[in-house]
Amino acid sequence: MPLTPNLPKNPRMNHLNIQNLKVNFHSREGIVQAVDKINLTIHAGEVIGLVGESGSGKSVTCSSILQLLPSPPARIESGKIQWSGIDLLRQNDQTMQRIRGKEISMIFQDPMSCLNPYIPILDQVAEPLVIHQICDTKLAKEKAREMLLEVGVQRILDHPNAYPHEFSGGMRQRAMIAMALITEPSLLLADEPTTALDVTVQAKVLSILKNLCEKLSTSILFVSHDLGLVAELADRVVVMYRGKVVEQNDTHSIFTHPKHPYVQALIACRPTLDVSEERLPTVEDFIHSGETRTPVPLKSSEPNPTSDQKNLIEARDLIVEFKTDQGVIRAVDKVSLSIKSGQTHGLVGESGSGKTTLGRTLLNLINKTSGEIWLNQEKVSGSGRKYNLGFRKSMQIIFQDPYASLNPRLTIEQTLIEPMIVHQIGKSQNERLDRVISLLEEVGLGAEHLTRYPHQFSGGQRQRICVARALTTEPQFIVCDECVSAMDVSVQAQVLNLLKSLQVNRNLTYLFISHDLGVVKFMSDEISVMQNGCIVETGSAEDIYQNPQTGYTKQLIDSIPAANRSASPIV
Amino acid sequence: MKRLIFFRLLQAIPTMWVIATLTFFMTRFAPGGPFDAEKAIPEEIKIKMEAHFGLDRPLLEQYFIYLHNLLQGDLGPSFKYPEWEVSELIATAFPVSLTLGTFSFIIALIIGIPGGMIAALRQNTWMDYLPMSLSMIGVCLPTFVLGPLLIFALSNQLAIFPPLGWYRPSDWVLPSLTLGLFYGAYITRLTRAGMLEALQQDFIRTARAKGASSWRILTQHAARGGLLPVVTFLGPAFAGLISGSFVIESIFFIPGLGKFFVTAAFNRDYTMVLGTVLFYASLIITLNLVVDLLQAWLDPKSRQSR
Amino acid sequence: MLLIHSLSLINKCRKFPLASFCWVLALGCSQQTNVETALNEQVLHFGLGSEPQHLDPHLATSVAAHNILSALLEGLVSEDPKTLKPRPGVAKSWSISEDGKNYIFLLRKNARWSNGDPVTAEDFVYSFRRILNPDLAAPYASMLYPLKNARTYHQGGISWEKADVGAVAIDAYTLSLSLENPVPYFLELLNHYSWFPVHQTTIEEFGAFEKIGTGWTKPKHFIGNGPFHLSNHQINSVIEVTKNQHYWDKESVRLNGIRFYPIDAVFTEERAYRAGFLHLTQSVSADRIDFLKARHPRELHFEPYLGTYFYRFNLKAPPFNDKRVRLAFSLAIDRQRLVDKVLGGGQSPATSFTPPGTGGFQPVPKFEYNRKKAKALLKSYLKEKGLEKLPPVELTYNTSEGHKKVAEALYGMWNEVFDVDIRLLNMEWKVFLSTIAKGDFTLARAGWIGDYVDPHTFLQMWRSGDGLNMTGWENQEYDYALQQAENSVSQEKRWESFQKCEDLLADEAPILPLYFYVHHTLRHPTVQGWHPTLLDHHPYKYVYLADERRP
Amino acid sequence: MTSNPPSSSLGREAWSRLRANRMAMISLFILIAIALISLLGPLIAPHSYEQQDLDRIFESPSKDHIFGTDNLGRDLFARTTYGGRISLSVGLLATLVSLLIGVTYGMISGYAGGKLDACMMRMVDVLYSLPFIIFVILLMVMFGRNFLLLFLAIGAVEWLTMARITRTQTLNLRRAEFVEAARALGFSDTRILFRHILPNLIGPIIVYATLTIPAVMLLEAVLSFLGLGVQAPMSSWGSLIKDGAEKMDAAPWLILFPGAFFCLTLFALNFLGDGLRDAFDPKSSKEP
Repeated sequence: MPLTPNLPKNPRMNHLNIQNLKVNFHSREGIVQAVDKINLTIHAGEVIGLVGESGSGKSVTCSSILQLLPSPPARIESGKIQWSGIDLLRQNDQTMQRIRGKEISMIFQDPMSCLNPYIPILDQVAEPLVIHQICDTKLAKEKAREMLLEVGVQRILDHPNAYPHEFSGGMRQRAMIAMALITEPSLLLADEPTTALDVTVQAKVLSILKNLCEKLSTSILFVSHDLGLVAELADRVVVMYRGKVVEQNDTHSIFTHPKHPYVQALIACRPTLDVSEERLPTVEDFIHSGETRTPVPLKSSEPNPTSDQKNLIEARDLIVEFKTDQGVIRAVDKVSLSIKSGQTHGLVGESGSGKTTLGRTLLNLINKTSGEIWLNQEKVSGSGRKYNLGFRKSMQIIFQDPYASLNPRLTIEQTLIEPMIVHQIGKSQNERLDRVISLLEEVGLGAEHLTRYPHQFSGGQRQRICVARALTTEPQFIVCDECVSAMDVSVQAQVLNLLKSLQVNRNLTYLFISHDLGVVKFMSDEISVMQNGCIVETGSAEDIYQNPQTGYTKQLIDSIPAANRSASPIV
Repeated sequence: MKRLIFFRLLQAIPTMWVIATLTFFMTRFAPGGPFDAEKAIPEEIKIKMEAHFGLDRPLLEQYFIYLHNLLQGDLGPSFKYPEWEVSELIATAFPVSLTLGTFSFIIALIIGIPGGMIAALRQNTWMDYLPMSLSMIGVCLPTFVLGPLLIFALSNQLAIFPPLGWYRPSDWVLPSLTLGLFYGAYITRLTRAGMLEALQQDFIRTARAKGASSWRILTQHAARGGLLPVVTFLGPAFAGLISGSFVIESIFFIPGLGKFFVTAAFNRDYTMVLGTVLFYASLIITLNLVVDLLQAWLDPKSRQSR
Repeated sequence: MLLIHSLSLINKCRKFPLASFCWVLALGCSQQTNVETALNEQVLHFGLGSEPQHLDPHLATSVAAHNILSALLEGLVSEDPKTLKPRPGVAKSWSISEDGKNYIFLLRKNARWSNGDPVTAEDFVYSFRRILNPDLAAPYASMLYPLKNARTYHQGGISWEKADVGAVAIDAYTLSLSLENPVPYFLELLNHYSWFPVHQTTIEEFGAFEKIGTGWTKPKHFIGNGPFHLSNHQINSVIEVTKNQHYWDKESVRLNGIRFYPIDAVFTEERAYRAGFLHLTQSVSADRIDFLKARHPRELHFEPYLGTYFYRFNLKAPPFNDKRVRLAFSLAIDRQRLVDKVLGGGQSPATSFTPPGTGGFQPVPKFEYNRKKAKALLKSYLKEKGLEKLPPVELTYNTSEGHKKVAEALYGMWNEVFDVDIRLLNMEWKVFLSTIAKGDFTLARAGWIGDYVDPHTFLQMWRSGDGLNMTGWENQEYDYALQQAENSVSQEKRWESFQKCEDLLADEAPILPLYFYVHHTLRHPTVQGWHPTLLDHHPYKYVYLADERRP
Repeated sequence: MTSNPPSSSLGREAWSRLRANRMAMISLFILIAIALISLLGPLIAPHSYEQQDLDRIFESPSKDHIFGTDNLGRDLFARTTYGGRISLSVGLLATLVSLLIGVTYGMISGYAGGKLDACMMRMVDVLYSLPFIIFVILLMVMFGRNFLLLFLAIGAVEWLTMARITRTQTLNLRRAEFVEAARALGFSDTRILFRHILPNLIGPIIVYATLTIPAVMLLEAVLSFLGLGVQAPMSSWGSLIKDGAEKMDAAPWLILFPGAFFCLTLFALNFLGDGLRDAFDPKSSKEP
């Protein structure tokens, strides 16, 4: 779908001009430059995509416009942000309160934590009108209802007093959009507004945002780490890297002629659906940063002979039910699944489809209601010490959020050595330490990281630690539960490459769970699509993409941003 | 909601039974009896007196008789003041403690919640340090020091309030203040901690992005979440307050329930001990339930999960 | 009412917080104190010290009960406000037989119960029968043992008629009482509440007469014959009596009422007094005396009180099974210094067990202070036993500031004289009682308040095996002397026998008398007709309130 | 964003963080000073805590008795410092006992969840309601006047609240992904509880403990009323404050000095507690 650039209707009116903005974070460890003298202009009616990996300073830039940076530790060192003839950085709180939410609105990434859980949605959406005294409370609620209907939150008709938790993620994000646009602001700052959403939902939310802003002729600063996503929407793309703007151009030019190596890397490292690769290119391939060393190279890149392998893990008629006040909910409904040794089985589906429950049930982290699980032709049963030391040793899991799944009070050394002590791997403490160091090197870290705490690592590094931890018990089977979903594309590529190389080196078997079809396809030999607790389709990765059998699978494929579907640049 | 109430009340029955049983046997095994006195009464008279109260029967039989009466709502006569039924004594003392407790509670809330909120909003400024230091002093100062101090200042020196008694509304001020300041100090600390946590939530940033003022953010957005931990504390605290305080009642000569709690134990007034303990337990159970309901009201999420 | 009023006012002042604050201040200030209003109302505000357990005179056991019952009921005789000598009460006159064993009382015809019923001789007989009834289990029934056959009846198994107890109503207004032995203090004894009459119809309206806790003593039900009747009783708050319009001598009664406040915290009661809340308080802590002497010199009174503070030795276990150790401990105490420096409230050192002047008896001072002798005695004991040092001595007392202070002072004194390891053990009251009763102590605090003004009330408890003895001391000579005193009519003979008892106590030292009690009373100057008496009885009908400074 | 220089353990790292916290260090210094005074005071004081001088009762502070004397002419400085020994040891040890019981109980209850949790919490309700005085008397009857009993009695009441707090926190933590990860690694429940959940409870535990210590010190005075614990003529801050409160108008120094020591200790404990909480949190990056 070709994009016709929205030309500025009135370039003199209400344009935002960031000049030489410099923001530092002052902490006990020292001063960190978050934004380093950037310049950025947004014209009226224009949609700007601000792209970069986490820590690149894109969100900080976005937050500084409304003076929403947490201070301390953030400090704006220099620069100007011109808006309607005033410098936003020099305004007092009262003035800013008049601008926030009325002239400039903002949407945030996580619609769950960013909506107040204690206040009904309708009231929250109406609140900007009340705060800015545009109309009285009653009228504001009426307008809020209309706005919610406009963004597609039909539920508000039946549940006028619903609270955020009663809505799905997509609905909440729609409500956020309604809340931000209800005052018809001149500029909308959207900070990763769809990152936490499923692909299918992401597509819908994006189109609503686009249409509504066009209707209200609102300019957008769209912040995201996903270049493909930005391409759907933006007239112009600004790429930030390490606090600096590295490239700025119209969307088409960025994709066709990326100049800066980082931008080239960003475009290259997305797993796409139409090309099968053994290894994804990473940013390091383009810029040598020295931050992460290259993992131990692959032993062989020969694909595994699949046909004659035995089933490593097998699930038969698995049923998992949860008791709630509303009655019994069946999260996994008679699922049968088998994975051959050394292969990767991908599991895709929207959130709530039961794929996470299935993964955890295989590891007995959730009790199954009925059905059987077989590992190496042996029925998995029992509990307690025997089970812990037996089956658990051979089956491991890597979680979505590497931060939440690492104990914040244990050093990396403690985290990695403990499983070896429990499972009596290694004869002496020294031997174990050696193993830990070699594991760390295998995942691309080093001995110098041993004494650090999880919070001292970046997201990608943390996930590497989680991978290392899963490997400590030398398992045969690993469940990767959305393990790259929360990552920037560039980091995602590194972790995916790591997982692939480990599989080859250690003959691992994966169950790879994700909502991102592109990622699943890159990783998997076979793919199952899950919907409402059932597996609706299973087949080889290529078949599923080329020839989807169910409408649901088609829908999943169609929701992927065009730029991410194919490796070739969009025209 | 109804299920919650139903199940909690169902749980209350065995809880109360265990409390009654344990208390019954504990009091009986404590040395000394209700009729011991310095001018020791002759043994034969003591036996007769015990017979009056059924204490001559085997212990287990007494226990079952007590349970039987309890099921019919009969707590029996007080051993110390046989002219009075235990329920009668509680019924006269409880309104006093309820009044005192409620006023103290209000004072504690008036001091604690705004104090904690201001301290949280202006963290690490003098507006934080001042209320926090005062509350630390409040926690340090036991009521038996604070009470006489307040009497000395407000009654003896300034002659504003009466020093003791429980007759006119002006009598209520000093004891309520003494108790209220102590609890207020606790609430200040809890409120500050809760509000600090709430103010760090993402939705506060959303509210700021909407252009809400600090006041609006504090009262409309942060307060409900920030006060949740305070509410958890308030249930048992309120139960403690309205079941009376021996120290306050002694200092201010107030005919409240707290005195019975302590003197009944000292007098080995078996029925009174049981009566007050069961009364207190039912207060605790009820108020914990109220707290849970209140939390459900404050926190829409927990409404659904139950 | 006041609350509603104040709330509505506060509501009005809501817009003006300062104004409402001032109004609350004014509310506080404008209140007159009890003592100020009392002058017009003639209501006495009385600090009672503790809530009385019973208001049934046959079940009551406490001083607090006495203070109330003496307002509500009147016995055959009443007391002189200064000397406590018998005065006509319900009986307008009486005669005593020559052997001192028969008393005939003539009751006045205008004596009335508070519901208007006449008080008759039958009422008294009924009352005596009730308290002596074994089923009532009256703790003070033994007070009536001087009556002929009273003990036999009380100890059970025999009907009232058969027992032939020496109390007979000859007619409605003539009562004959015959005694086992001559009792010189019999008329004084009649002023103890156990001898007071109760109203038969009322008692039986609420249940059988030997039942405890029927509720007849509650304000609306109580029928008495004293100068006041019970109008209000709120437990732990107030007991209020107002003038009894049926009282035979109501013209002499000048108070309109008395409010008794059972304030059991000593410091609270003192504060109540100083705030003009009370006219009278007897709760004065020893530590406060100097302070109060300076602040309220005219209001602080030291009044003699018929009581002895002492320690019991346990004679059943070493080291106090040896007389020398007991004497040594006794001799090592400087009682004068204890009284002057530690107590400082006008107490007198106890050099005997019976307070001097009890009923006219003057015991010879025998318990002395002599460090040298004390040391010598202990040394000889240690030598004989081959000990270097005494084993640790436990001093048991019930928890109280005052007891602790005395114990600590003695601890200091003994440590100055001997090399001895003394351990103070405080116990909660009931635990203390049961521990002492079990004999599970070496040295224990005790105190005794006389029930009547005669040495007998003190000395009888050291009889071998007496329930109150509890020291394990048994002495036949003592028992004999005590019996001699009980059987004698002549004052001289009795004093002689009592002195013999005192001598034996001092020689054997089963106990360690420390000091004689004194009442520390704070009494407002407007209280008139209140005189110090040995038993702390103050007949209320002579009391009134007047400001001396005003004419 | 940046990494710290390597450090070996949580304990050592906590210490270095604590050292950077000025308020906490001042508090620590004050606490050590108070502990030293309590330890050495009775030794250097010219009078012993039990030595009476009946001729010099209720003397206000002077050169000879720098804190004045009490109702038996005993030196208040000696008594205050001697009381410090007792109150500090009782306060710290008894709090430790209640923490041990409360944290273990609360963790088990919260981690187990379901019916066991409900049962254990109802048990706490029961214990909350039982008559404390009778309980203490019974303890003394059964075990005699053992000084250790003091800790047991205090622990018995104070652990209840601690258990409730710990349980609530554990309920949240047991759903944490790192706990699930630990389960997936085949760790036993005991190991998960003590090695993975407990360290994450340190914050609330420390804060509550600093509030428990004053309560314990005052409770000691109540228990000595029942005859348990400190016996006369020994002193403790709780009993000195209690005695002093009653003589406030006549001899203010009797409450002033022990009260000042008591308050100073609590203030210092409070700030130290806050400091410790931050120090044990590897994430905390508060400005020094």
